Amino acid sequence: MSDALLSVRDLSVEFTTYGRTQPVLHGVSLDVPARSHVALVGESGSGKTVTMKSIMGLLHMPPASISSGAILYDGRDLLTMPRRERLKLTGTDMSMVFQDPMSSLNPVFTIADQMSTILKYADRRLGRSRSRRERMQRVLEVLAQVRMREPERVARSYPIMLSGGMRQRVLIAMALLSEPRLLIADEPGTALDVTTQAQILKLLKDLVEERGLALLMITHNLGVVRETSDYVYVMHKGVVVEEAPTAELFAAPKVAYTRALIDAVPRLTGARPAERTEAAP
Amino acid sequence: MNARQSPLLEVVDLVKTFPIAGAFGGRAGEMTAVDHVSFSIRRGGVYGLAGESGSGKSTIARMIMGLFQPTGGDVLLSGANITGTLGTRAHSRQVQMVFQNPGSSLNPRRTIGQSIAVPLEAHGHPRADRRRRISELLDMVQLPASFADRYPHELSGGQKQRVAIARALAVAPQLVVLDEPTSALDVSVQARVIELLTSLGRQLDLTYLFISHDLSLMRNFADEVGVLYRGRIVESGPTARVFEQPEHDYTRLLIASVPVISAEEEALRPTIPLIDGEIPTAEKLLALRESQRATEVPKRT
Amino acid sequence: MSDELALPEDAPRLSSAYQSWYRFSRNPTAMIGLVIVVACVLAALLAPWITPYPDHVGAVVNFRARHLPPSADYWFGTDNVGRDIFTRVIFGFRVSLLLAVVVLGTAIPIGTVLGLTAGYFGGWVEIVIMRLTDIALAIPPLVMALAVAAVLSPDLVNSMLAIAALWWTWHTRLIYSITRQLRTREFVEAAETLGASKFHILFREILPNCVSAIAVKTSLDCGFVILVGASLSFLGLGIQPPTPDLGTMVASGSAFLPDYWWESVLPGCAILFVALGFNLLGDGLRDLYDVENVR
Amino acid sequence: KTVVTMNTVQIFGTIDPAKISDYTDYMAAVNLYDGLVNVDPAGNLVPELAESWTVSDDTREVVFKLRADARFSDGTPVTAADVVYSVERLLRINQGPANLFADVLKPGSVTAVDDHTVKFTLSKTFAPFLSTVPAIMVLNSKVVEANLGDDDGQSYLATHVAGAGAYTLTSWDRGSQMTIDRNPDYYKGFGPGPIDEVRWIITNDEATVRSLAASGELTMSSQYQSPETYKALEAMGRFKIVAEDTPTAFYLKLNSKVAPTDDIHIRKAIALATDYATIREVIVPGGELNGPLPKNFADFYASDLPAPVYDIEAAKAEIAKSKYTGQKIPIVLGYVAGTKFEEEISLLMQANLEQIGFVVTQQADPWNRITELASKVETSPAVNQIFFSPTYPSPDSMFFTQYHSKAAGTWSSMEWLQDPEVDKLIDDARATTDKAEQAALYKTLQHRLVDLQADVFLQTQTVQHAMDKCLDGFKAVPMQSFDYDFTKYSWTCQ
Amino acid sequence: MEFLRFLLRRVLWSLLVLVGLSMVIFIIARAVPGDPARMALGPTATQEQVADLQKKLGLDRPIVEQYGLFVVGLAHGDLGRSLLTERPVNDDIRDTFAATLELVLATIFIAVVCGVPLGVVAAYWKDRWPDNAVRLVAIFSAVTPSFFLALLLQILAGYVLHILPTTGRLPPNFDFAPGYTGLVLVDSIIAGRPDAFLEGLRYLLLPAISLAAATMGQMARITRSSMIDVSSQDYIEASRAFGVPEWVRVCKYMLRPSFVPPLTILGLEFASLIGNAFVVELVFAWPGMAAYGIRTILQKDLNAVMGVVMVSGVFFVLVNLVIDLLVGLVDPRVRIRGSRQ
Ligand SMILES: Nc1ncnc2c1ncn2[C@@H]1O[C@H](COP(=O)(O)OP(=O)(O)OP(=O)(O)O)[C@@H](O)[C@H]1O
Ligand SMILES: Nc1ncnc2c1ncn2[C@@H]1O[C@H](COP(=O)(O)OP(=O)(O)OP(=O)(O)O)[C@@H](O)[C@H]1O
Ligand SMILES: [Mg+2]
Ligand SMILES: [Mg+2]
Repeated sequence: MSDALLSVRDLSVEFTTYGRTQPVLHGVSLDVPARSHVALVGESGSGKTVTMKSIMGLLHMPPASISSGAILYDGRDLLTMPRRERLKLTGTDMSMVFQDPMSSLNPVFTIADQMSTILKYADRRLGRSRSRRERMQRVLEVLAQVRMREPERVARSYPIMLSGGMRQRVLIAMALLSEPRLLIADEPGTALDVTTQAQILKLLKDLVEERGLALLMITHNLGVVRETSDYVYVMHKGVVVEEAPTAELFAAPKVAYTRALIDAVPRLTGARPAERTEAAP
Repeated sequence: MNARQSPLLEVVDLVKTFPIAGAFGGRAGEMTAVDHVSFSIRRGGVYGLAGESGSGKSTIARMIMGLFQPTGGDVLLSGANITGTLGTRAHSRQVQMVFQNPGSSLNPRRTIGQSIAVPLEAHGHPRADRRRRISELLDMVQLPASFADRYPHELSGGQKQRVAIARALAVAPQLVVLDEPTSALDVSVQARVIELLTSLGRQLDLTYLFISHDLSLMRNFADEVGVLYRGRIVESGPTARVFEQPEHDYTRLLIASVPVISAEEEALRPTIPLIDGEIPTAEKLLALRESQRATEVPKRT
Repeated sequence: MSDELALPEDAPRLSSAYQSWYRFSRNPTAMIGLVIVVACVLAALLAPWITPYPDHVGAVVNFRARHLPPSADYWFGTDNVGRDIFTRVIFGFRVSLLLAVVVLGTAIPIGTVLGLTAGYFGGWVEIVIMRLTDIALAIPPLVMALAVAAVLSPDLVNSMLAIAALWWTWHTRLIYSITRQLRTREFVEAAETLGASKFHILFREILPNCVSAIAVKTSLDCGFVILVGASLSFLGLGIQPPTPDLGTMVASGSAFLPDYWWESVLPGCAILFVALGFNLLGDGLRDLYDVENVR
Repeated sequence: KTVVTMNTVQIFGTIDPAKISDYTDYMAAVNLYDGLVNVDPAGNLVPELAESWTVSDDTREVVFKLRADARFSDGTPVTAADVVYSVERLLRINQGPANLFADVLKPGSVTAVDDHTVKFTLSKTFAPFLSTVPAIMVLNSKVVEANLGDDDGQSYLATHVAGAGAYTLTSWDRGSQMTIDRNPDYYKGFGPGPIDEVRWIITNDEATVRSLAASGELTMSSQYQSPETYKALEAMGRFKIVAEDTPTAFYLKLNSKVAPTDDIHIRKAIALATDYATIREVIVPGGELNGPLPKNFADFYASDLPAPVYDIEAAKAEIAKSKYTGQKIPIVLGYVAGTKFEEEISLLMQANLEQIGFVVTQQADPWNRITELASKVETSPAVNQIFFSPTYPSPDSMFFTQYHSKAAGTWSSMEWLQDPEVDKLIDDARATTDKAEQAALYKTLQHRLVDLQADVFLQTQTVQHAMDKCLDGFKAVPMQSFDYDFTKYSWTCQ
Repeated sequence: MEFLRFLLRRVLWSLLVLVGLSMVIFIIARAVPGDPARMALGPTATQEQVADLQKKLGLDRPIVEQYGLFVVGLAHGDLGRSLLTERPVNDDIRDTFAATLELVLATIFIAVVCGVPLGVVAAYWKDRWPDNAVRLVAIFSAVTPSFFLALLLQILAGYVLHILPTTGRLPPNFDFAPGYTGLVLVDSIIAGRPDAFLEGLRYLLLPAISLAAATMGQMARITRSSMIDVSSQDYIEASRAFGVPEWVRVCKYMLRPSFVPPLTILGLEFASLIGNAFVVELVFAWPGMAAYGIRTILQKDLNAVMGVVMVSGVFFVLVNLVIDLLVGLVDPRVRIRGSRQ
């Protein structure tokens, strides 16, 4: 999988608090090829968000430190790359969708304001320039792309005027503003109710298919993983314990932890997890 | 429905309207959050209340708890109307609630022990015996007695949820209202909490009103469910029946949207038509159905 | 963020008082504040033994030694009748601290109870209490203080009363706004459903969550109370001479500016010193009480 | 153009002659208005609008002859009708100086005999009447009538001047300054080196006074500066410090109706325990005062009274004679809050009194509270520091207001003296027209008050002004602030 | 429409507060010792004269009736006549209010313009030296009594350095009087008098700084803690991921949502600001309403006291109304309620 767009190699991260150093990631490796939908699962606190933040360069470095490893993007190591170049990539070539649509939008600015600001500075980093009008046009275009029905109205709204599903779409739209090749989504839709969640997942799936995005989705909802992703990494206490194509993983989890995780999921059939495990082939 | 036992809780024709606050605090109108809802729970049963966010689930729970005064309708407990006694001490002895978010339902400035002691104090549990009772309760939810001296921020989400359960059970209520008790937890912790609730229910002969929008969980835990849509119960019945043969379109949409992890489950899900190549929203779907009442639901492939 | 901070279940736990002290003592500004406050309190208590001219608190006049600049004999110089200012400053802590303690000791309970009541019960109770508070807030403090002290006879007790008569408004406002937020928090509702009494909810559930705000406000207030007391003394409605009071010293010394600057500047620095101590201490307390906010 | 810039510590309350009451009010009024007569430093009446006057034998009728050339500042002649109008208006409004004429003049008492002759008919014999006449400022009745409004011209006269004074109002910014300019057509004319313009700057801030002096703007300071400021101004070289004894007396008023000052021995003890020299030399400058009357009233002054002495041993002896002997004697010392020297005097008194067995409570009150406390016997402090200056140039002003039982209940009579003998002496002097007899009565009265030890007679007030070396003319006058009549000043440099 | 109703409700409440205020002050004013009639007439007035004036002023009538008369006057915008200055109180207040207004506005300006950036700096470099420095400055300026600071500044700037005047509003005998708005700084610009502007500024500086320091310290502290709260919000983290430059994040994305607590505090601080203005105006001989107020209280000039307090009450209520509106402007969450979070 060396042709992967994003390739995390043996990443270790530790946090230093109160003078005590606590490792959080132990040699995590994963690959995200273009035009693929990769899921990263694991229980709460297993290190998913830390992995994502390391990739995006969002870790607050005083408490955190990357003790080893490399993050290759398009074959170049993000960690050793000059800061300026890296900044050029984040928010433009690689972008992310935040977990909580309720709190990830600035409540005091309109959607248009927030989105065009992002676009303005993304352009500036890439040495492009666009007039206000053009920027606004692009904003509306992207809002339409995420199937927002009335882009103009949404653009003029403050976040509080939008429903959770709409906000999540706005967040996705923000990530898509400067046509990224890699999209990292941290638990998208978990804060929404099922019907809305289903719509968002469908949207992401379509984006991968239509625009050839590489999508890394972080979640702990195995149902979501199974229904949308192509390939899964399972993480436990900062270690990737298992990786496999989605269908394979669900059909025959190799590691006990994965199995336990799958077993814990309540079933729509109503079978108690324990009973089901016995019934499984 | 099990007719073997008389219902413990009966909710009759419950209505709740809220004023809609306009900008700058004026009253712009009214919205009906709960619209003539009736259901009953048999003694020892688990009644699940499902529905999308904002459909009125918590509002019903809060009316049963006396945190909201119903606009109309009654709440009967063992046949006695408790609408007037809502929020009183006698009421709190019979009905208890575990709140949606374990973090915010514990006072951050009080220790776990102090929090658990609240119902004991309120109901005149002898002071000398409180300490013992607290460890007993903690033990019941499988927490070490030393947790009594900790502050909520020192506990994990699952632990906090268990403390909340212990506190709700402190006065041995008959009915426990669980408002999305696991939504903030991770699957593995969630499974443990549900297990705990099941065993405590059996042990203490509790009746649960279980509120969630996690349908898979509901399928496992409840023995009867009601599906709430915009303040109205659109469908109710024994769990298996509702899940296997959903009658209402909304129920179907809901079940169809649940992400699942196995093929059997998938087979169980009804399919729903895509509108404009998208999964429709509930309103859209119902509007569509309204216009083509007679048409059969096409199966999704 | 708090979940991850759970201690390992079997880690030996230190007593929570010790933990608090540990955290507190590692906060340098808080420690400085504590040291200052303790020093002032001790100085006030031990004044007769640690000051060079303890008799100068009374009616001692020595016109030959008037307006002497600070020197080895008179560390802070002498005042217009030749008394040692240093001695009077140390004794002045007594009155000023007493003033602060008494005023805040009456204003805080009143403000807290009113604020809790208005914030929790809402409705007419809220309207009545909060409008009264607004009215009281709109009265210039000095006018009110002047009036109260003037109706009753001017002495220390009455000037305290006067200041307390308007101080509660700030605390009412503060506690009210916090209570209103807390009222809808789930832990309050939880307590309600558990059958807890209103008293319990107000004072055991809500109040502990206001403590840090009160501590901070109180620490800030100490300096201001001392100042308002000073203004009253200046207008003749406060502490009567020859009893030394820091505020009075600043006010009366200011008549000799700039020639005899030490007569007002040094007592003023003493006020600043106490107020600073209380403030640093208050900030430290805030960090301490913010258990959620451990970083 | 010679300009005198003077600072004054209080704002001008009013310039309406029917309302002026305090020292600052009079300061403006004497320059903006002219009365029938004026007062000289010795307390004698001198002609102003009236060139002469005659008093009937029973003193019940006084006839003033107006100067024929007297003109108001708008050029119209001053007539007897204007005088009548002014008095009637004063009585109607019944504020300010009206109290001086309360029992003496009634509406209709003043009549115009002809254009230049006015007759005052008194309703009873009142010997000091003439000395109160300078307080009557004559209004230009036509101007007032034209601006009457619904309040007898009060609104108009609150901000405008309609008089015959030597100066006219140029600008007045309440709270900061007042400027008056010389009326070149003033009917009496001016002496050499007249002052063309007077600017009062209102500030009680020593620093401002100093900076005004430093920048060369200040010509004359107020009389209330601190010793340091006088020193600093003198050091600048441009100023001379003019100190002058005034007829203002400074007393420790002793309440004769409350403990312990109800005992004459205690009163005597307090007087003996007072360190006059220190007060005068260190705390606040002043002249000797041997009794209730300052020596400026030379004709009436009992010069045979000895000056009070400071003698702690004698004080102890007096206490031994009192009914309070042998115990700690609680006593209240009152003074005006915020006044530095009064606080110092109070401390000095406390130090001395505590030596001889008193337990002192200091009571500093703002002035308005003192006036309130003075209205009741029980609330008047046992000892209180009070300045009193004559409001008209007659000993009567000093005695009646302070010591007559009818005047009880004001801050000036906090002795609560109810002595029939004192009352009788005051009344007799009022009813006598014979000056020698009056003098004898007043001298007896002074002895009586000293024997009673009605007050501790601290000192007379010495006022100090820092004045430009080129400015001359300050002379204390025993009536209000008539000493700031700038027609009496002159600029001596070229 | 919504907005108008909101405004109307707020104004009605404010009126109620003002009515309450007038009652309280009325009672207080009547309770302060000293007979106003006697105070006005001077020491030598006779008992009859005092009674006469009392009657003229209506002081002999029942207090309720007196209050009624006062309210009737107030409704006509007439505060009566001052005993001290013999002028309509309206005129006195008009003359002095402008000076106070100028001082207070300058104070608020300084407090906001210095306090907020300091808070931002401290929050940005939290726990590093700029933060510690700002906290130290903030705590010192918050605890220094404005009265004392006024004295210190007078000594330092006035006597030691001789750079700024220590008392008054304009140089004595300066030939410029603010005419249009009453504010020297504004009027001098309108009148095209740069010299007057400079002088006005020189005189304004010390009093404004003394008055502003405490509020500035508060603003810096509140801004800091509010910024820190906001900085841990997800949306700030999110803007980082989108590559928005640091200064835009801090000065735009963080500052505006953090601005509500400082604004609210400013509204409350306003009450103590007016209180402190009473003292600072005295120290700097600033010809403002507060100094006038103190003088009239001591003289027991009832109408004037009522006038001063009512005007400062209206001012207080107005400022808080404006601040509420500003809060709505800064934070749409306040404007658009109805959906719960
Ligand atoms: N700022 C920090 N300081 C110290 N430890 C941290 C910090 N951030 C994260 N950690 C630690 O890193 C570990 C992994 O956290 P992370 O947020 O990646 O979990 P996660 O898998 O995203 O969980 P969730 O599903 O709850 O979001 C946790 O154990 C946490 O304690
Ligand atoms: N106190 C209140 N005032 C006004 N409206 C309210 C109030 N409480 C609830 N509502 C409204 O009532 C409706 C039902 O809310 P409720 O909290 O019962 O939903 P829910 O089903 O519990 O949703 P969720 O799954 O998100 O918890 C919502 O539209 C909500 O906005
Ligand atoms: Mg995470
Ligand atoms: Mg809910």
